[in-house]
Amino acid sequence: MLRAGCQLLNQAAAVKTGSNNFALEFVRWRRKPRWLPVAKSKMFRVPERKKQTEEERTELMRLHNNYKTQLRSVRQYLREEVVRQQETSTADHIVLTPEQEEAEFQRCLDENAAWNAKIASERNVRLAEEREAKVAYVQERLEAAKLRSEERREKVDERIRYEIEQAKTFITRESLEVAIETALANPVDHNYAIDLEGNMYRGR
Amino acid sequence: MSLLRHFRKLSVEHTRRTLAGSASSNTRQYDKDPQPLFTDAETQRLLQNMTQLQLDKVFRKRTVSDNSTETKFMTTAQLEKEFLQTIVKANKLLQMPPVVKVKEDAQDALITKDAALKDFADTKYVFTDITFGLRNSERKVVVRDVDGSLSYASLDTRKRMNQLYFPLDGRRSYTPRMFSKPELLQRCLEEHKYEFVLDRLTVQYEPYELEFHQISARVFEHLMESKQFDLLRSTRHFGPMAFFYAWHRCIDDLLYDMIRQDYLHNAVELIALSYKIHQIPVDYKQTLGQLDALQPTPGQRALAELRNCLKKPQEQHIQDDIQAAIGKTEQDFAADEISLKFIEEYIGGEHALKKVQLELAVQTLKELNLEKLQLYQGLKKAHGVQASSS
Amino acid sequence: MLPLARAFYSSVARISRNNRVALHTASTLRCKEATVVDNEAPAENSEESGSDASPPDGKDRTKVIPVETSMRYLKSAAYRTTYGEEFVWTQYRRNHKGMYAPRKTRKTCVRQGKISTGNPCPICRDEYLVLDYRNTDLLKQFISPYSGQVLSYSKTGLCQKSHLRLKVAVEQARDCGLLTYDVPFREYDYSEYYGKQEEPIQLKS
Amino acid sequence: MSLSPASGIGRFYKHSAKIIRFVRLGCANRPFYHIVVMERRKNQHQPVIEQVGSYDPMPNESNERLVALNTERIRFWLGKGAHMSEPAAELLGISGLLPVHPRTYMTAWRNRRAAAEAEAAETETSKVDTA
Repeated sequence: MLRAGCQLLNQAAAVKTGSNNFALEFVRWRRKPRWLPVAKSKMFRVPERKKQTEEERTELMRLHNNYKTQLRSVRQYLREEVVRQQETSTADHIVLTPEQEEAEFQRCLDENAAWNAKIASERNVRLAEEREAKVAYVQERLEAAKLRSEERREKVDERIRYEIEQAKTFITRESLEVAIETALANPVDHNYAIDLEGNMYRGR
Repeated sequence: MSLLRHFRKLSVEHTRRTLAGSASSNTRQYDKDPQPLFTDAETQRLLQNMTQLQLDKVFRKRTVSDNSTETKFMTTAQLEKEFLQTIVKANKLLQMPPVVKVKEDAQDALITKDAALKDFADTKYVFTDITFGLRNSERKVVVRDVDGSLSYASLDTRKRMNQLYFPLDGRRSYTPRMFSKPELLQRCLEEHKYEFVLDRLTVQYEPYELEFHQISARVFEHLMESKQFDLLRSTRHFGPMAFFYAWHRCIDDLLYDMIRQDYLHNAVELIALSYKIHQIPVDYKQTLGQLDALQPTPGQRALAELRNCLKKPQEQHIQDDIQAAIGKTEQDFAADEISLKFIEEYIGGEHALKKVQLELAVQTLKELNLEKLQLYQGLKKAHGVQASSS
Repeated sequence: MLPLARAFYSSVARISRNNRVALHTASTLRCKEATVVDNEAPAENSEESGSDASPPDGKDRTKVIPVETSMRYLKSAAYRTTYGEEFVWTQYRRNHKGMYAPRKTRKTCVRQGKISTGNPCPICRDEYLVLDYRNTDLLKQFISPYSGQVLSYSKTGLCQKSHLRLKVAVEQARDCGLLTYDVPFREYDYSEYYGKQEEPIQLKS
Repeated sequence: MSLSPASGIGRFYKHSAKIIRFVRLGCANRPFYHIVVMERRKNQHQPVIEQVGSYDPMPNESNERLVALNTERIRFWLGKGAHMSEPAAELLGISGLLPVHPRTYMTAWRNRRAAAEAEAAETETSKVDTA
């Protein structure tokens, strides 16, 4: 009977899910899916109700009432216990008294101050060194610049002296007439040739 | 099924009864609580000194699944530190099993009794508290019986539950046949497997159990007959053994062995222990004080031995050589004299039982000592070592 | 493998410690050709005992050998001539194809009361080696001196069945106290037994 | 099937309903239960929040049923407002940690009544036999 039902179910399942997985499942757990109707043999079966006598029912009622009341109070107690535990527990953190906390803070402050002092002294030394180094550098640069400018001035002076020396033979407006006269008086003929021995051959 | 169970229970009870019957008839038991005397600091010191500390024996190679060793390079300072740690470790390994009296099941075990719960189930329920971090002794185990009574579990059940939920390494959930069958135990004893039996006993039983007392008493008594005390020397069981002998006034065999092996200091300590336990008005503290001043404790001796291997051969003084050859120093000779006097006093007293034997042993030892002393002095003179230098 | 051992043992257990058969058994044990031994067996038997009508089958393992005999055998001269000072498994080599032996040894050497293989394992090849918890001399040969555990079958070459029996026997022997082992160290917490906290005992070191 | 560790790997919402209940482990014809805390809506084979005990319903060789309870954690979770399934509540009631559950009383009196009836039937039949 069950097997027949099973086949039926298989078909139904195949239609419904379109896969074979579902069918495999109730090879062991053969159970009726909810969407299938009640089996024919069980159609008119009326489930028997367990009879419960009146006194048993009242007794149970009384017991349950008792139980619930007791459990409620126990729960209340446990809830308070948990809260208490959470407040007083030091399981996951460190608890300190105010004095200890103050002392801890003071210790931290002291330590911080000590660190600061140490670092400050170190820094002062370092800054002084740096300043000195900078001064020395600047000094050096200044010296170098001075030297350089002096050198330049000397060069310029020399040039000027040379130029002045040169300027003596220049033709000025006053000596123009004389120069023309001398030029006219001494014409220069550049129209000549020189052979390998240095003999000059004047033309014209 | 239930029939089988019944049979099994019967057989268990039967073996227990036979063991108890056979053992209790001829073994000595502690008549009152030995704990205050055992935990006393002086007693502990005496017992530890008697146990001695032989590093080779304590750290012998064990056949356990992991017995790997580690090799390291170390500076001398590190090595020194390691030496000290070694001594501490050895002392830990020599921790004596506690001596306590037999514990009975508590009389007021019943917590509540609810008559309305009668027949709520066909078997009883055993509840074990497995809260993390509890010790085995403070863990609560309660039993709800079929008649509805809630009570604390018996010691037997407690042990079973502790072993089930928090197993102790090496302990069996059943009684090993070695302990349940007297003939097997007898065979072990005859093969002189004392240390094995006692080791297994400590693991299998709690010190307050009746079986622990019976079996250990049996081992100690057998040891008294076979006189193989050297097997237990420098193990954790030597202290309880000496304590057992001192308690039951049968130290003579051990004493004889100690004199034979030339452990006079230990012999004095043993006598002192028995005086202390039985409150015999003999002043032993003075002698002990003198001896302690003259001779090092076992820990110091072991440490010296460790350090000795660092010494280079040329560093060895000629006096050390002489001492090594004879095995005794001048202080040892002085200490021997004091202790021999004390021991002879004991032998002369009414507490010694095997006087003739002991006297003979003392006499031979004296002669031997005299010879050694003469040899020592002769050697010293020959090498030109001055007497005052030591 | 040992057709003569039994024929010989029926007599040697009683009297003769160093007769010719014992030596012969020892030599044949090492040679692997069981067939040769089979051929020789009846001849030897007829020579030695003469009274035995049918030659015993060397591969037969249906006869139960008592442990006491085995224990006596392990102490006998015949055992010493056979194995010398070595363990019973040291001379044994497994036969296998290729370079590497299969990871597991064979399941069993004895099928239907007969040795079913040409190279039975060290226990199965000598029927006077009986695995039993009382036979401590034999069991000790299979225990590692370093770790205290039962040696693996890859080392000893025991068949799986013998190995299982070996392990059971060792466990039983330990339970009975016939074999000693290093018991795990148990550290005591004194306060657990003495209630209050004792001051730690000072050790001068 | 791999077991989840006792500390549990189950994920849960802070305010979801938790329940102390059994999880059936063991195999066919050999029940064994873990007592666990898990979200109420979840299936018993899903990861649990925490295991707080175990229960072996089959009597052992000395005819007792063994229960292990981590009382500290049970108290914690009850204080946190966890519910209890009925069998778990019964068990905790029997252990003396909580008040005894009414159902336990009910089984007790039903068992007693059944025993009395069986005995009565026994005497009846014996009477008939002797007569």
